Amino acid sequence: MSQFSSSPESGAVHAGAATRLRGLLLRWETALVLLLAAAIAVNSVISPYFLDIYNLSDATTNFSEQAIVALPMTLLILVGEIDLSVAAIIAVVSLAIGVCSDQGMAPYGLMLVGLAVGALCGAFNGALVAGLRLPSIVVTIGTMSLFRGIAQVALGDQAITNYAPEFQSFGQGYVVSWPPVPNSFALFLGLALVFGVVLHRTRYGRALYAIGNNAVAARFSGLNVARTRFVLFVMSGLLCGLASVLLTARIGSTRPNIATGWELSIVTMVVLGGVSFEGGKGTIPGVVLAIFILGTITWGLSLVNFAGIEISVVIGAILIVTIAAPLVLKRLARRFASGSS
Amino acid sequence: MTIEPMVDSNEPPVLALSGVCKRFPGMTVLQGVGFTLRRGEVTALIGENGAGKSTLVKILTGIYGLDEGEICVGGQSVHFASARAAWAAGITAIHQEPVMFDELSVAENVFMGHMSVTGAGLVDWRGMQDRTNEILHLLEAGFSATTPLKLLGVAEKHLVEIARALSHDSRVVIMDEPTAALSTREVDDLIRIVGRLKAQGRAILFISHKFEEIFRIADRWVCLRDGRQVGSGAIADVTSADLVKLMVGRSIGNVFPTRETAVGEPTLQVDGLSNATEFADLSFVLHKGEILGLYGLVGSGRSEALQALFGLSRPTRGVIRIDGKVVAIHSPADAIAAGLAYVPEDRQTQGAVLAFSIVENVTLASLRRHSSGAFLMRDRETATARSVAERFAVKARNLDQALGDLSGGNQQKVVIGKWIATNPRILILDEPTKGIDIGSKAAVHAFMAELTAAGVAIILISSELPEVMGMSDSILVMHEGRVVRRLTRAEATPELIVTAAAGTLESNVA
Amino acid sequence: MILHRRDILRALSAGGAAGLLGATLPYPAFAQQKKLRIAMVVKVLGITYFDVSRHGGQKAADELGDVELIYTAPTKATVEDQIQVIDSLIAQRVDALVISANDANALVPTAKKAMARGIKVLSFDSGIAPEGRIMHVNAPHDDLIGASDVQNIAKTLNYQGEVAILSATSQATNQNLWIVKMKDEWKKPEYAKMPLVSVVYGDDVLDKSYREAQGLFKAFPNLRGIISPTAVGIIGASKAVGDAGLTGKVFVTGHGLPSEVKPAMDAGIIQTFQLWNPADLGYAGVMFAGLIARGQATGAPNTTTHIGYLGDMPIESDGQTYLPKLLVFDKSNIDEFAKQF
Amino acid sequence: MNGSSILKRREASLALIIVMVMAAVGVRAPIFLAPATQLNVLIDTSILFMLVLGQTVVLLTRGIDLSVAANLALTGMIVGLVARAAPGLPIAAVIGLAIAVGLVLGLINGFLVAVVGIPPIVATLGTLAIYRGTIFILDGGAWLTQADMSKAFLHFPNATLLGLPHMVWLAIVVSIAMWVFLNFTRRGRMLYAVGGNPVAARYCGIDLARQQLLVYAISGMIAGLCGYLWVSRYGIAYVELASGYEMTVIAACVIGGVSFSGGIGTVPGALLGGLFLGIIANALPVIGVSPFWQMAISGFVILTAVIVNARTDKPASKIILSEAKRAAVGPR
Repeated sequence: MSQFSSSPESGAVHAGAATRLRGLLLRWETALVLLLAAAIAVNSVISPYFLDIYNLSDATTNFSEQAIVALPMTLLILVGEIDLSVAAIIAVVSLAIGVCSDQGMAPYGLMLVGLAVGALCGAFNGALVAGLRLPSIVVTIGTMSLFRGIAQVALGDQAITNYAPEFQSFGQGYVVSWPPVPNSFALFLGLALVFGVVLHRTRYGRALYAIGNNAVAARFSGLNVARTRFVLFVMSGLLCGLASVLLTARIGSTRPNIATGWELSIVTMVVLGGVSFEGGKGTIPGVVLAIFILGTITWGLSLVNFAGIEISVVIGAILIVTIAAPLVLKRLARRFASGSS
Repeated sequence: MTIEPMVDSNEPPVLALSGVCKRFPGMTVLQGVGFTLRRGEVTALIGENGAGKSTLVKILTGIYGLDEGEICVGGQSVHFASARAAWAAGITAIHQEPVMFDELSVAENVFMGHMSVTGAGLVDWRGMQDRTNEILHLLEAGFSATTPLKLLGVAEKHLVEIARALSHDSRVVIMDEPTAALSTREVDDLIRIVGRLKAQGRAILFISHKFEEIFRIADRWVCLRDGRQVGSGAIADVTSADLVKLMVGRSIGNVFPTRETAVGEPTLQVDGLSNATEFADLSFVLHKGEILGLYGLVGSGRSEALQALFGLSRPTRGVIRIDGKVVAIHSPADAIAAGLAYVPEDRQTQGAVLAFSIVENVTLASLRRHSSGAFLMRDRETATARSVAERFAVKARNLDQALGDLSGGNQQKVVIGKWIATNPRILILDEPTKGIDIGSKAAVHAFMAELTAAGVAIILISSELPEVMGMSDSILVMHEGRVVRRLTRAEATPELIVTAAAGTLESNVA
Repeated sequence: MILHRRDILRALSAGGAAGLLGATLPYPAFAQQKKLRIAMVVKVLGITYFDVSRHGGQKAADELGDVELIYTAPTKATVEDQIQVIDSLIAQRVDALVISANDANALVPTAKKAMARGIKVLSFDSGIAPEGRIMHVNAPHDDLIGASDVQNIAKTLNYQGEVAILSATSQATNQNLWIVKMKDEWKKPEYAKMPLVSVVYGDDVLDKSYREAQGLFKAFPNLRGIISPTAVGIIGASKAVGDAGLTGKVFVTGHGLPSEVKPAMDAGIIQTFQLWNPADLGYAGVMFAGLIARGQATGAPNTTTHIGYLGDMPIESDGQTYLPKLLVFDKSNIDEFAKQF
Repeated sequence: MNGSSILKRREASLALIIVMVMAAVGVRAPIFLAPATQLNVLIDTSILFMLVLGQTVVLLTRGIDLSVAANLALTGMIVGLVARAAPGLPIAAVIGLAIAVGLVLGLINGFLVAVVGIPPIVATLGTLAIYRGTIFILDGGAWLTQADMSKAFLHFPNATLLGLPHMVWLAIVVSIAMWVFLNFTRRGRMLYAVGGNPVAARYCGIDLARQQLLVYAISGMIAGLCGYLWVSRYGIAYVELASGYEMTVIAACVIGGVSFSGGIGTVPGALLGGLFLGIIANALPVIGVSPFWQMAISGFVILTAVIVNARTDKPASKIILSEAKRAAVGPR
């Protein structure tokens, strides 16, 4: 360790060396880019239908809603929390939209109801986690049952299906006709940009990293940790609301089992993106890349008619291998270093 | 306390190290360390932070392996593959922060890792508890084997650690800064216990930054600097000045800077600050350029009171005025806005974000000033961090180095720098030099003088009498949540402060 | 700006042909291939019932000649997963889709998209709402099935004793229709001493069906019969009867596969049950799809088409054609059918 | 034993709640309290009891095993396929095979967590997908039904010994074994140490990796055993068998006071958590409440349990001021 030099050259030293942490993340994202490139290449070879603008556009609709929820989930996991109730919130929101739709509410009204109910559910989680200082994994396992349970109780033996075509066009429409960019995908891209800028360029983002790395030190430094956690849960609920509006509109139907199991897919996206459960580590570009990788692989394998469960095996394996690889490499490197000395 | 060590110089040393080397990727942390520990002797291991003391402890307790050299126990060369192997060889350590299990009972904490079993292979709860109670009795502990650990205080937890060492019947007991979190009275108790261990013929390796303690209990000393052993010998043959010189490689003149006491007008007035269980009726006036020392035993409520002042907890009562105006402080953010800054006691968990770079740590408490709108300005951040690093002579490769890679003293400099970056008018320093090396300590003290000269008011919480007395213009002594004595610099004597802090009654600080 | 799906469709049908051709440029051969590709999409993989219908479909494909049959399904019986599967088939530009829907309405947008891209969409077994398909190949008429279910249990119980229904999910279209028809049949005077006491739902999940049946025994101590018009429910109900030691007291009937129900019949818990032949459903579905895709049939209401061994099948005014016959199984014929499916 | 009265009080209050629920259901439908019904509840909950205990040891080490239900389903399928191929296989061999397969699957989790160092939630999320998928790959998604299984295979779980079905006996044996293991063996106590304070455990010479391997192995073996029981009890094996059941298991642990932050949890607590969910699941159909309520109720109960536990867990604030002085300070 050399003495920190206070001479003017130190600027050069500073500019020349990237943060250790950032360097690591950079490598993670490089790996993801390579993985994505590989996935695209393999897909183009195994299926002649892959590189088709309409097909790719269709492919995005199948993950955009989940991807939207992955953004606030990234921030939550970054600060050391988790929201397992996301899929259940989607179900409750869908229920609320359905009930209002049956009352004849206008499409934009339904959208607002969706966002409001989502935010409310998020606020409920947030109040329990931030207010009562309960562990979020337990709280959201509870609300996961509670929210979906409410949907089951309310819907009982019916599904709500008579959605107005104007409302359905939210989920089925396109922002521009050529190239055909579905609304949900465009929204995801826009939100990803906003989340990326906020996380990586603003003081709010810095605060999130600080809380994720050391919540106590962050609190002692004047950051409002509890409020931040609360806001993140509300944000998660809000975007679940948006995702639910898009999903409900896309399939034009509300059933209590809507979006079953999505929480695990969403968490998979975030984890593959390099966000660590220990908190304080991960980037939005990483998560976006992971989403594209998962989307590409899923789509490619479905084009050759792999069953969904076979695709999930592949994804499970990719998840384990990508998380394990750096750990194993690091260990090998250490062994090599100590062996050679 | 007149227990004569039972030294028999014909016996082989209990523990002998020779040529011990340890490397981590990219650096050598220990090189050529060799000394011996003998029955019934206390050997003090001294050195600045980062000198390699902790690494040595980890090697001796089997947490790390060593790259070169030899460890002999009772004349036999040994190799520790795990903590268990070190135990088996009769070496146990009492760590600086108690490493224990809050959810388990005292007996289990004592015997975890080496529980005895009955013939049926089941845990012998009865025997374990009896054994523990015996040892606790020996240590005059006021709790029993079945007490859940979470109900004990820090000093009592240290007793449990000592009981653990005794349960192993260890020949070598390593104490890694056992007094760092203890009050003076508790330190006395500990020293008495060390004396007893000595009388039982155990060899003790005692690590401390406090020369006063070292000269009280140690027979021999070993000094490390930058991973090398730079000297060893009998305590009787050296003075503290000699040791300081060896540790830092240069001599340090006067430990505390001389300050022009130019106390200005009042800036912070606290009136009747209280909460339900921890402190009551804290009132004082702090002037510009003043250093107000706050002395008290651990658990006297001093940190709790000032944390409440800083908005980290809610007081039930009390009025805070800054420059004559009543301010409402409900959160640290309010406190920062009011011109307060608080450097917390526990650097690792409360002060530093170890994964963050120096820059990111320095600007954490003043993000708003380092951004335009919501957007962070990297240039502004770097400029602030550079000025902090230069002012404190922070040792680091560059400003983007993660704080976790720096030594404790340098981490502390950055943490203090973080608060300086908020331009505080009132700075609260909670044990700012706890567990940091002498060089860093001096830098912190010099900096305090510099700040007060610029009109900043400082509240200094410290358990170190010389520090409180050397730095403060006036001193408040707290006991059981209340201020029991107010002293000016001129009035203060160690006896006055210590008796006040101990309270008139026999207090049991749990 | 949000474009309505109708606009997109218009754009597609007008300029879309050119666009599609453009997109296919790298693989022009596929657009000209004459071999017909028909995809059969069922509710979920792994159900024997659908495996049998697949055999029927394959038989039809063989008879049609030069047809490639793609058989696929989601691995979870949810509509979101089914949409994803159908999207991938649309992308592969199959010529026809024969679908058993998890949700009648939710598949409509996807089905419309398929039709807009020139794919013939039919439903079989469980229908898509009329606007989402050309025609639907249905099981025998609901009133026939419903009435026969009630008659089956009445014969077993000799028109005496309390009876309950254990259905699949509460939203299952088919089951709900049959229950309505059962209730119609029940109004007849000969069932006066055989009241219907409860309708419960086992969600087509075995342990839940089992537990619901147990709940029925508790709630209705005088229960004599259970009608379970679902292949999972009938197994769960008869297992519960056997385990509760109620064999001979409580009898089960309903719909099931002979091979799966045979053990319960051998144990005396079931005396008679029924089903149409799922192979016939698959056969008719694929046959219709092939003929329509080749322009040899229109699938329009009020037309009749000759469907191989099933003979002439009329499409009724509701756009549905019904299988002509129902199979009722009892001791006399179970062994023979159990070998088939 | 650990003399923490807080834990005991928590279990007592949970037991009280269970009694109250049973009484309330009993008022509506007296038959629910009949011994036969209660036995049914016990039988129906046996599998949950065992799985909850398996999950408890994992949670004790700050881990989580999301793959239990997938392990159960895969083991069930493998055992079913083997039993179909060799109908004459003695039942002891079948059970041994189930435990062995479960053990292997558990060790895979253990390897990923302990040796490779993947966070447990990620590792078991991955294996959850892989194990389920393997069922599909094994048999192409086909179902195994009673017709594929021998009489002995189907008969075992419900056959009785001293008036209780084997399944209940197995649950009792597993519970006692686990109780002894966690309270009276060194390794069991070490689990509390590892979860309570991993750093301190290391200083005590406890090898964290070995403990982790052990708990995932235990969880896996139990899941494997339950795989056979589930398949034979319901006479069916398919891809989606027990799908999502891991959440029920985890919920039972939460209700039973097992902490996610490690080091806290007891066998009686975990069993009571399982019993609670078992009673709810069985009581609703009996009192004629729509089963749709089940999920909402269990969610509500989980949240209540968490809030109550958090209250009792709060460390008493350090009291520095003596009683008299505090009275003087008091709130205004």
